[in-house]
Amino acid sequence: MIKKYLGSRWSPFVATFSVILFFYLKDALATTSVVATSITFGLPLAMAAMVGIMCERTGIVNIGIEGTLLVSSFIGFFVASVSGNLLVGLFAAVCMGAVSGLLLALLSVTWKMDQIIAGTIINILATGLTSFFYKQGHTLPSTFPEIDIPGLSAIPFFGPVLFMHGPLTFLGFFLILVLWVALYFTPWGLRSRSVGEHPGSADTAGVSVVRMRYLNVTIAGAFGGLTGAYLTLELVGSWDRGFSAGRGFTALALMIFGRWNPLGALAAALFFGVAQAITNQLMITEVVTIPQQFTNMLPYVLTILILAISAGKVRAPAAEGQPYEKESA
Amino acid sequence: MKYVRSWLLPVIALAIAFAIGALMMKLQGANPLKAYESLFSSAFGSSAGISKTLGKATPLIISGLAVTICLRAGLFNIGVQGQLLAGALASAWAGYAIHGLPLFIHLPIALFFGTFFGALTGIIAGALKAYRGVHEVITTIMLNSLVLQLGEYLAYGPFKEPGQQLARTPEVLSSAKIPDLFGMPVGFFIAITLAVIAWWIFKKTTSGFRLETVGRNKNAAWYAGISVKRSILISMFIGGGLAGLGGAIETLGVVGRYEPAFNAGLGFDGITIALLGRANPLAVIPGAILFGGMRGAGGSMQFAAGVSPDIIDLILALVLFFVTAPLIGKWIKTVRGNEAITTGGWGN
Amino acid sequence: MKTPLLELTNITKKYPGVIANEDISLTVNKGEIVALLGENGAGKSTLVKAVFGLVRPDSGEIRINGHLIAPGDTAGAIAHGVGMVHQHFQLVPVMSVTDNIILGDEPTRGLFINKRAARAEVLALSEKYGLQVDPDAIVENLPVGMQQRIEILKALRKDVDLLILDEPTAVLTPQEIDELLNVIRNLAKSGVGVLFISHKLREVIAVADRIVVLRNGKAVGITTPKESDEESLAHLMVGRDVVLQVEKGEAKAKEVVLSIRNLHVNDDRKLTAVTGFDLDVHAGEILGIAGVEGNGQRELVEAICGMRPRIKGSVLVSGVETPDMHPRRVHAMGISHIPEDREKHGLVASYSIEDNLVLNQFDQPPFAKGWIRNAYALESNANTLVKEFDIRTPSIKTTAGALSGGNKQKVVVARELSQKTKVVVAAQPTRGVDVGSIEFIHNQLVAARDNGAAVLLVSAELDEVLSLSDRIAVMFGGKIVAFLDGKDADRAKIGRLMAGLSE
Amino acid sequence: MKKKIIASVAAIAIASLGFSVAPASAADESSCGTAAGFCVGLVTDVGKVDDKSFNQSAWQGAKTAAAALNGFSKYIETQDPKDYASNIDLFASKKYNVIVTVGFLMADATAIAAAKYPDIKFIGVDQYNASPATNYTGLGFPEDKAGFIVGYLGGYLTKSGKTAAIAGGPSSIPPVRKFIEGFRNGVAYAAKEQKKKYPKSSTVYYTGANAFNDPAWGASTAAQYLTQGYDVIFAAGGKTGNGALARIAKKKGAFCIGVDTDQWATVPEAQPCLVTSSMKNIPQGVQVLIKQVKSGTFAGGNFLGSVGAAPYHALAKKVPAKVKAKVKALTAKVLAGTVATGVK
Repeated sequence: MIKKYLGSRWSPFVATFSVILFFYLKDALATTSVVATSITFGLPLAMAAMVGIMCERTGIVNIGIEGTLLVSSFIGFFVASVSGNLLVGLFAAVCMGAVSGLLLALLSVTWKMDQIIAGTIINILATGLTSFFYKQGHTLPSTFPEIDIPGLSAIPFFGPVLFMHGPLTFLGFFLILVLWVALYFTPWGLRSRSVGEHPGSADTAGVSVVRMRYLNVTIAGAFGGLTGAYLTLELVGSWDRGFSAGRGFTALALMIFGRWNPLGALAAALFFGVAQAITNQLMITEVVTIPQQFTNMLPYVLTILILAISAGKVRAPAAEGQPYEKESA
Repeated sequence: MKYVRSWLLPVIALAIAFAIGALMMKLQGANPLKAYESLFSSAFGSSAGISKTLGKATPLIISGLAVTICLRAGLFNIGVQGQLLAGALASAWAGYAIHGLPLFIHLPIALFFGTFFGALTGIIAGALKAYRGVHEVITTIMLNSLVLQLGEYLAYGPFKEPGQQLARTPEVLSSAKIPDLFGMPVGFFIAITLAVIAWWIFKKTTSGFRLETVGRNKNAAWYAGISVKRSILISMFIGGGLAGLGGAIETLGVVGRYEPAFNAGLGFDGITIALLGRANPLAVIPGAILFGGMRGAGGSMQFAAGVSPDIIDLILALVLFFVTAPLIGKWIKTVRGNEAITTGGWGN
Repeated sequence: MKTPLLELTNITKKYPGVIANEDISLTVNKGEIVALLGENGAGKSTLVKAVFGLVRPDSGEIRINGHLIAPGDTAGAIAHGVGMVHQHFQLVPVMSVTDNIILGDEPTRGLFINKRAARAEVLALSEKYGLQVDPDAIVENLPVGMQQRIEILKALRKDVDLLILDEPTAVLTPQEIDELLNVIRNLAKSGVGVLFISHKLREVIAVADRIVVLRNGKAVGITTPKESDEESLAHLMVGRDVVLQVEKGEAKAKEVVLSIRNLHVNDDRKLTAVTGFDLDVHAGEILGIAGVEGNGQRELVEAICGMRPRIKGSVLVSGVETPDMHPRRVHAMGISHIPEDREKHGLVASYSIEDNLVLNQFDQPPFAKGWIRNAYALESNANTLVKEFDIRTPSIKTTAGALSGGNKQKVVVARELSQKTKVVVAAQPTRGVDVGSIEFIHNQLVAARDNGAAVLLVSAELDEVLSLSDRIAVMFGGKIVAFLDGKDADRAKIGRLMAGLSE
Repeated sequence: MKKKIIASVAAIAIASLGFSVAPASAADESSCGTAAGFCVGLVTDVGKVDDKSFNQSAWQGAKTAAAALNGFSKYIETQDPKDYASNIDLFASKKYNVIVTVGFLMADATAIAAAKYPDIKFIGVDQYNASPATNYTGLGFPEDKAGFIVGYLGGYLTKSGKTAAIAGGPSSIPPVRKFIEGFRNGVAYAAKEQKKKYPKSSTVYYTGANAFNDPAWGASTAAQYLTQGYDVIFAAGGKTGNGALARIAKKKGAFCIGVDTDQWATVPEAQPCLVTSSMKNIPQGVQVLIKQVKSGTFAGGNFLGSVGAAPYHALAKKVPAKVKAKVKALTAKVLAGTVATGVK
């Protein structure tokens, strides 16, 4: 049993850590930097994937993550720059994300629209609105500063990797863990999953499917808003058209890659982050000179290969994509 | 009566979307009437305008079809963009690298190259789905990026135009260029023909029935002796092939070479159009013409009324919203019976 | 007068084109077992779902212990002490037994589910009612009988005053049914009111204090077991005299058509489900397979029809081996198959009746000429079959999903039996089908036999097997434990065999 | 001094820039085609006119020139590269005197239009006119020189010896490559002068689907450099580069260098680190060419615009006076061509 567990799940981690150790001994600075940067690259993807997971676990397909990121980062940036207060901007971004989630819930739960179409509407509406209303000349008063946790951040390797980030990075990681715990160890999680797997069973147990779906899709939207806020208010510090640059779609793939499990998706996102950071590092050091396009292909090729080899049926929540008809037999 | 309602819905949806768009323009201090007038007169008001609209609609029809066919077979092909790029690149190569052939041989060969490589890109995702159970949404998203990178590499490396600094292939030979017919884009008629053929295949043939049965009930299809795996392979092959052909037509008929920026976004518009047409191959045509016309006339609108072309995205989103949301449908009491369910979860 | 536990007044529920419930009033008192009797489609399920808040009645009042319950308020019904065991199990397949039982009212410690307490609670519950379950098992891996127990435990957990059981006995062995009836009686003794739905007359007479008969959405009679017998209840149920015994002539069994040799098949969990037996079915006979569900019948049928890999052994039609894992080619060799799950395998719900009627021969002449489908042939085929098989539908273009269960099944039966066939494999052919359609389908199976087909009938309904079969094979634990002659088969004996007891 | 003027003009222009309605200047469009009228039309590359990059600079130049000449100016934002020709046609149909096309991708379309409309003058920003047309001038810039100058400055500013460039697009785009390689050689030149052995300046190119358009990628990549001790980073490439600049600004002690325009004005977030920008004076080049049209000296062919380093602004105090002097001296030499950049 333990052996099987090790063989199937933990071996990638063991392998990852041995590789990191090997390179750390060779070049501590660069290795630390690559691992730390892979968190920078991976975290927004992981957070965006959580939006998908929360929705899909209750049976709502959300391909509008990209739109949510775009519109909430836009609002977050503008409110923060107009009000001159980052926290107000953060709050606005989270609210905007929640509103976009609410819209998705309205379209797909109440109106029972095709959920892929609903998500597409959110995406192109977000693109059109943000692009149309964008106005140049606003700047943020500041960005969320990096917090170096005293003491811990001085530890070699682990300090820079784990304890030197902005507040939203810590918050993001924390919330991903919270989501994982909540999903598997709380009544809310049990109910959410049952709504996504077999809404009838939840309904007959007195759990309102509609309320659960509204709640979760809205919270997911708010989480998307936080992701947007992270991108603009902490990571970059500015906003521009097309700001989210496809992260919402990649997140969708990561969600499936991570098998709808928050930790799985986090691992998948960090894997993407590592691949991106390594691609950069190869260019930075110029030790190996292969055409940059090939190093850029790396994460995509690896993802496809890993999925093809590990295969097994990835099982989506069973009731996903279907509106719940309370009165059907 | 039912017939009347079937066109009434999109018309009302358009009207509402335009009204909201007008409001937005007013907010920006522009003149919506002037904007719309220029939008329509430049998209449909002259033969040159119509030609441009149809030219823009051509790749959209084809990529919309590529999505539609896969949707019918129960697959969500987000990879049209990558398949289209593969087709564009392959046809460009065939168009400039093969010499000494007359038009009627060279052009079909170049088109075939595009179709084939598009299909190849599609079938990779199909095979991974059929044999390894890897979800097509992941693989097609990954393949989109992969093809883009590969194209960038080839267009800046082995396929680069000699002496050129940009990443682009040489221009295709005139023997591989799609000629114009009476000032109208020939590609458009190919696209229409393809849409009609696709419609006819689903309506009338056993092959269409096979694919559709798999899309609607995989288990019943298996019970009825339809190979689900083969259907997945076939639909991704055809979807990819169509997308590749679309890329080839753009390359050989419009752009004249492979240059990555010239094909941006076509595949993603195809998804929207396919959804707007609710996976009906014929309904892709008006959707694509609407998109093509509005996108093509954006410049004129800005020229005449000073309205940012971004408003067009907004209006198109609203059209999609009002066509698909059950708001107007309820209001005019359209009964939508027997409608193809376009998508489901990732699980099937 | 004391307030009744449940009081329904003038409940009416209409669906487009159908009146499910019309003006139904009834009461259930504490400690009373009320049976709702009626054929499928009579409106029994709709009525109890209305009580439980899963269906919103158009008019009428529901009072529990005198409290008015708002329409569609499941949580309210639960809060007032209503528990329900559903006909279609409302269990989350991928979750554990414990998770399923505690869903909706989880024991917590702080913010978290107290898994230990939950598990203990399930064990205690299981002990209390004598319904053994494994709290850690994943539901989808359990046999249906076990899933039924979970459903009942789920309902009983909440200290219910009123327990609703919607067709709870459909998947149980006679012995299990007897046990269940005992549980019900004990519950009633402890003061719980029970509303019990069934279309099985014997059970109703055995357990009910009062019997309410529904027909076409109306309550057509209220009686007690003492005042009635099977004949009179059946008459009330169907509104006419029903022939409970299928009329059929003597079987004229001829040569062996279907033979199964040393067949081994695995189930979905890759565990052995069919363990190597031989079986012959002759032309002109109906061989019925009796057995509790989950004893390998489904795997057997699927292996015969080419839908499940055969680990070992072979299936022969007239001495020719049939291919493995190729339902269509098996079909072409003359095996018609009425699948157990018609929604999953038998039909494409969003297709028209016309298309469903040719689902496995759509590319054969006359339905297709080469590549092109022949609309005219499709239509005339559909028109003929709709008439011949009495499929009640507004049009042949109607989607199959819009039909009632009985008519859906008739579409499948029509498709399978209208083709030239040597063997008919009928799996649960009348499950979820109304009495009128059951009779019709039974007659069709007998007619197929009389036309010289070998019929293999698999059914969990012992009555069905008994009334139709010329020979009966009892299946237990993946093996055939006995062959019996259809005429003088004894219920009790078969029941013991089905339960794995020796005679 | 001149640079300062340009910078302040830039700031004012940006402040007054409308975002969706093309503003009309004193004259109006009806005068186009008449003897009295002077109309300047501008077709942007794919993207918006307020892109804080070359579209914006070119429009600023066109607008300023038209206003100075009492003419009229207007722009169209291209949505799809296939619309280049038809957007040019729109201006041509109204008989505009000058049409400015922005971006190297539009070179083909501009050359074709120049042949089609011999009476209209075309200015192609970032383009090379290989045709014999006399009504089409390609406005090119020696980006390698601009890169070399700021690289030289970087070579003196770095303490760790680690300098880097983040390119918002692939190396297949000529201006990007020239900026980057110029920068690299400039750093090396400074190192040689100081007799120090720096590692070769490092570069990361972006080649995703969102070239020039992924600020978050730019920011993350900047973070990767910063954690490895790189202290002078040149961010060259649209919004991607802007993202990198904004990120570097959060790191104490690190210098960042902008590109194209004086990004002190366009990316105010970057002000804490922005020591200079590697500038192409697009507005000035466009203005000069438009004035040539008005005065009748427009001759076609190619025009080499001016480049240089933007002012130090508030970071002037962080640059030692000696270094300032060296840079000033080198700038003159590079621009005059006496110091070769070594970029092909």
